[in-house]
Amino acid sequence: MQKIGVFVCWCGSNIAATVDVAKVVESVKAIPDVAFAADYRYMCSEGGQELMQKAIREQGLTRVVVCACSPRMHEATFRKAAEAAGLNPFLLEIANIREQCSWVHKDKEVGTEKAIALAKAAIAKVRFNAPLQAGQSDVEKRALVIGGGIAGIQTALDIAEAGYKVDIVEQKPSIGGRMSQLDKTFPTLDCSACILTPKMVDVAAHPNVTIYTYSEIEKVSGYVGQFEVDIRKRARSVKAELCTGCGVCQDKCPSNKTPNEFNQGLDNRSAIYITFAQAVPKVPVIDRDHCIKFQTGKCGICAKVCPSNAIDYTQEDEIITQKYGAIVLATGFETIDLSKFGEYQYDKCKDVITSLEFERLTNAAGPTEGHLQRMSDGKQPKRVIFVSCVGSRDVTGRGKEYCSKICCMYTAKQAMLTREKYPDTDVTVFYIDVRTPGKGFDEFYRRAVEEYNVHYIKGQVGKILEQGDHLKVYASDALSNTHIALDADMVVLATAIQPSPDAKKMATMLTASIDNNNFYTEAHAKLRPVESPTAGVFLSGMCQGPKDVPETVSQAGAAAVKVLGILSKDKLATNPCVAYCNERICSGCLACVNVCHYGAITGEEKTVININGKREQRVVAVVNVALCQGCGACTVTCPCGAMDLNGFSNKQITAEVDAIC
Amino acid sequence: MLKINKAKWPELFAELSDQGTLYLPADVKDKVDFAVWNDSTVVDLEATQTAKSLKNIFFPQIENLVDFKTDGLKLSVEQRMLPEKDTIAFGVRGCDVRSFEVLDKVFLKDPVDKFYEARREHCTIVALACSAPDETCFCGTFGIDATNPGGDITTWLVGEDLFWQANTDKGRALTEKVKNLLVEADGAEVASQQKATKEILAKLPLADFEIAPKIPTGQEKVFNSTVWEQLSSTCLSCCACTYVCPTCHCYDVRDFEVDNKIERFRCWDSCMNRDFTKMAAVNPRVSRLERFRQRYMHKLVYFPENNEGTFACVGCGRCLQKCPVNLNIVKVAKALEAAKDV
Amino acid sequence: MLESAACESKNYEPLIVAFCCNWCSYAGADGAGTARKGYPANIKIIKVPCSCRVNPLFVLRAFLRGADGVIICGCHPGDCHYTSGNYYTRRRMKVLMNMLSFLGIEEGRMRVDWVSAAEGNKFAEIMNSFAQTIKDLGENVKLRDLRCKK
Amino acid sequence: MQKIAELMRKEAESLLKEKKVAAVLAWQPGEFYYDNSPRSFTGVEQLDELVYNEFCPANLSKYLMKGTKKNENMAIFAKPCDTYGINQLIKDHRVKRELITVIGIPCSGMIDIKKIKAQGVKGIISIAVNGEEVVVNTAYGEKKLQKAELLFDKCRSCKGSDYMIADKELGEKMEVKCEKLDPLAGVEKLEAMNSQERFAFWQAELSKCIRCNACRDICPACSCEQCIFDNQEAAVAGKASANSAEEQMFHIIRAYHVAGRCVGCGECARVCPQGINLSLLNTKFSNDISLFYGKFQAGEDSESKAPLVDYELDDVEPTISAKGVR
Repeated sequence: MQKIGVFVCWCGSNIAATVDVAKVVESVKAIPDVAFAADYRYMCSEGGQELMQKAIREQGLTRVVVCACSPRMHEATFRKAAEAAGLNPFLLEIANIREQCSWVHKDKEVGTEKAIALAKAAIAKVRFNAPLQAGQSDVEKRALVIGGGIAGIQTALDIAEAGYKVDIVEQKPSIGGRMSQLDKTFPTLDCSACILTPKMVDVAAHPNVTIYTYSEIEKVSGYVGQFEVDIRKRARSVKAELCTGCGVCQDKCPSNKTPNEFNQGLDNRSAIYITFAQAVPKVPVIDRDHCIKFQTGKCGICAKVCPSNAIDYTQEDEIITQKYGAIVLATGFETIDLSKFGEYQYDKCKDVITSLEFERLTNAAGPTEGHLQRMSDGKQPKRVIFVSCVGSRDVTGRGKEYCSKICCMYTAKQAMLTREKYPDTDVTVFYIDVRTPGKGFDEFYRRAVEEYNVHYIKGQVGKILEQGDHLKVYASDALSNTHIALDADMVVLATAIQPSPDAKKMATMLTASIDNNNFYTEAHAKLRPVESPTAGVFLSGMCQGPKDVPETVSQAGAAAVKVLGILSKDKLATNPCVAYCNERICSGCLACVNVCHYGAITGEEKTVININGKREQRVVAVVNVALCQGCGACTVTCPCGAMDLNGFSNKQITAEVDAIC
Repeated sequence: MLKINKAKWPELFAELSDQGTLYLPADVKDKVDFAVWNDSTVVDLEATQTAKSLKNIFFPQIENLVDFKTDGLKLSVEQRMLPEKDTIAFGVRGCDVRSFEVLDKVFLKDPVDKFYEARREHCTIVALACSAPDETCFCGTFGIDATNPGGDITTWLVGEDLFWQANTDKGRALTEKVKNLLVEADGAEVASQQKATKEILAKLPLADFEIAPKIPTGQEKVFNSTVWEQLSSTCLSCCACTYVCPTCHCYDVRDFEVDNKIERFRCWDSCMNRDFTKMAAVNPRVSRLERFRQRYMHKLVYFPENNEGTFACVGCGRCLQKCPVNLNIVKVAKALEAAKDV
Repeated sequence: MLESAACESKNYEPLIVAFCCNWCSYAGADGAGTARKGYPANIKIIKVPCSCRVNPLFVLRAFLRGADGVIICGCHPGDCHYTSGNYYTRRRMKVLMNMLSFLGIEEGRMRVDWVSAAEGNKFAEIMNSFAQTIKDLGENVKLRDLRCKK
Repeated sequence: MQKIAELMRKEAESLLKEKKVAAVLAWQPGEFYYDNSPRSFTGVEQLDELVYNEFCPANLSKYLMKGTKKNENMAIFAKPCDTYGINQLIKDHRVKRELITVIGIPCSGMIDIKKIKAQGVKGIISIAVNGEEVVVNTAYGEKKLQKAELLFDKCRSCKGSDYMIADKELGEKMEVKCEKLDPLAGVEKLEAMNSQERFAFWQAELSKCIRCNACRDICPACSCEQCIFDNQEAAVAGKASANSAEEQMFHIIRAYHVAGRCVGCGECARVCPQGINLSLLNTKFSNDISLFYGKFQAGEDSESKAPLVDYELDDVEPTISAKGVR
């Protein structure tokens, strides 16, 4: 007879609001061999853990069930706590009464009933839990950072500085990411390139860092400490080792009508191009879709003009397979597509631009060498209107429900800079709210209003119409509650941001989860904000949620620390939930060998005690626990049930089924 | 002696089933077996034998004995009621009639099995004499007269008429209930049929099959004989023989658990099963040979020894028909007889 | 008996057992929770490391014990955390489902679906549609052990 | 067939004499002409008891396991259909190839005594098979029957006269002369029904089951050290047969366990004392598997991967389709 302790968590009101925790406690108390049951406001808190440990010690509990949030959240926490109290951690089970109960059911009676059922199932299972000892696995002392923006760069640098090898994989031909497109950064107004470029150089020069630009992740397998990744190094058509980055090729390239992504398509680039002046590596790439040589077979000018014969049309994609101990996702963001927002006429009027385009316009390295001018007629605008929350905090379903967080600040910045550079310009900002939490943020905003006389109008722009050589902006003034119409020469839309389109693909590859907006979800929103729920996979920067540069950099550092926590270990405790073979009844048919993806099972001639209690020599299946990953494929292939799985044994699952039904 | 014409049988069966649940041989899914009569039942009194014996009306394949109910930490025990319904077993052949006597020696001996006893008491057996024995029949070996099978009532099927004779008070009581359907008759036709049947029996391959006296008496020798090795070597240790046998009576007691209730039931079991009488470690009879030997030792040696020479076999021949590999008690008995070491 | 179940089925809430793989579908279920996407309460989830851990015995056991529906969720083919687990599930469950239908069990009482960790909404949708299917099918009386009263 | 029996005795004699094998698997006569039973012959002196005629349906392959366990050489006389079982046992590592000698013996179909009885035959004293005619002499007189009408269903859907494995072949190959029976006929008939009808059919069939396990114990694909249904630990044992539920459980799981491993020898149906046509279940699985994953017949070889321990990236999705294909 077991002595089972059951602990029901309120999770504040997260659970308690829809589950009558007291009732759960009371009804599990009535189950034979439940020796102790209690509820607590936050089981994961120190107090909660102490409550459990005290009960284990004083009641001599042999099994523990915690009814709380998802085991993906706190199973480890509770198992550690149980272990500290002298109970084998694997004698503890979680009943998921939050994500799979209180959060999905509204009615308290229903929720309570289900919580009780889930608790009963967990109790039924835990009766058959066996004490397990974790094994060990090796750690590949190398990290992978996916994304070469400021987030990726910072993470990589921190890991490299700590003395570990780290690889960066960047889709674009150069690292640098979004930050390299920005002009100045708030609230200090220092030039983005000036602070980013040195970091780009550092990371490229660092002996511990390998950078794969113009590359993509092809395949990820393995597990924490032992990830195996295939990287597709796309053919650059330029021999990086020979190229000096002189840039002659792109100047001479006859195909120069391709919209320049780096400048948000405000100007064109050649088919062979270096993304931007400070690109790292400063090696051009041939955009084969627009290259005449590749399209027609003729041309080949770049090859002729290249002083160092670096051009190589025959270059092919290359697959690099590398093992990693940990992976950091830093896949960044993009601005949303505005086609659904007809009222702003973004697609129609050249002078309605996004804030990111504005950054390029005002950037000295941009298409206009930093001169603020209209895309329509090149005139310098005299009246500029900024519209914030374009697609952010959107309830119409066309944009994003969330706040993009950075817009208020960069809009203030852009407005301020416009006034500073062109004092004769009239600058207006339409806003829903101005959100300025953050060090020096509100001061910054007030400077824009008070020192630079930027007009802030609380209200939303309803319509923009082209009128002759200028724009008419129809808006509401929420304070005076009037409709107003303003003339403008340029309108800048603070466009909402969203995770880069590859986030979902990556999430699936890494079995990391993402939320409804495709932002990666953290292992715990508060306590593990830079870890994904999948062990060994960490999050850095915008891919986890909107944030500004300093926040990104600090998260990048945090992610690096988490990675170091793994790489600095020589061995990791392995999951002891592996398959085992009951040799007594194993027939040695070895069907299991066929389905084991890890080659963890072999047939061995052994002397075993047969079911009649007699010694006999026969072939039986033997599991190599170091190789076994615990999927359980073998257990189902085994007709006689000789193959079983620690932690998910036939008995345990059957018990759960019986308890539920 | 009484008789009833085929035309009146439906009325007879209807009347009998008013007296109690009426079991009789009927065509069920392309085979003849005992079934509870209703007006759509296709009765078959011609068939020599039913596929299964009738032992399950006294000794069902599964029977709940007691329930345990848990209410939180409280446990309550609920006895299952003893069966009280009257039953009538109609058309039982001589071999099966005898099998009940064999089972009685098991279940009615102290300690008496109340469930069995109740069922037995509430049952009236209407036997049916054999007129067309099959080659697998050897009831004669056990002194059974297939043409005069006994029972509470004995019946003979001659042509269109079913002849009727009550033997016991139970039988007479039941006869009373249906006497308006029965007419007086003399036994002449019956006698001539019996004669004819006996002649057939004499022609059959197993007519003079005897179980050698040295078998029931020579326990030690028989047990240690070397023939078991060869005999058992091809046994599949399935338990088809046991489950079709009218005298096999081993059972297992198990619990069936539903969340707050445990049903304790007994169900047929077979000494051929590997997990039979599973003790602390295993079934003490670990080898197929031991299990195979046990079954026949029981039927041919132990049982007679404890029951004034009565064999636990009635010569119904079902095992001869059903064994997947044609092993059977006749083969065993003959092998033992021929064995030099017995 | 079957008929009676059929007409009862109007106002009954089916009992459904959902086997979810730890890496994708269980996380998907959590996702549904985090996004507060509701589904019927009598869908109870059992966590397994991989859908390939689900033994047909468990499925039948659930039906035997009175479950009205059983659904098995795993990673999308190609995304299995163990690379090949769900491919085996796919074959095993395919033949099992056909066998059940061959035995006259209503088609649709058993379902297999693929839900990734990112598909919280899809998880809720699947559960709701499955619950409806089972509701329409009525109680499971065919596979149920009559001793298991609900 | 007499001739073949002769050849078999000779063969067995030399094998035993030369101590090539410890035992030879064949058949021996029973009480009546028709109830030959398997026998493992261990001595030359026993061989005059070796028979082979139209009443030797039993598939002997499973007895080979005993030899392998004892690490003894064993010889087996195998009809074409039996050889499939031998391959399966080798594939399942239950029989060591190097320990067995397989001698193929031709077969023209086995006679089902039940079919003789079904013709109202009783009190059989002797049976004589003269070519296609079967003369039954009974206590009630003589009866002439046609062999073609008496063959087992499994023989009427014979897979052919080739041996899937054989170290030696005796006699000339024979053909089964009768109106062929499509093994799928029964399955398709059921598939054509609606689910309610199918359920009713199986209820009727499975309710006959008395859980004697004969089907399992004869099956060359059921070779586990301990069947899961005999394992108390597994909590599926269920000897109870309280209602159809446990029979369904047993038969579905058994069919599932032999899915892709069933050699279609039809023994399960032959040995069922209750006359349940169990091969329907196995045929259904085998057929579905062939439909979904490509033609496959277990027992044709002893190496190939069984379909359920294999996969293709583009396998059909698990949705129901009575006929299999989507």
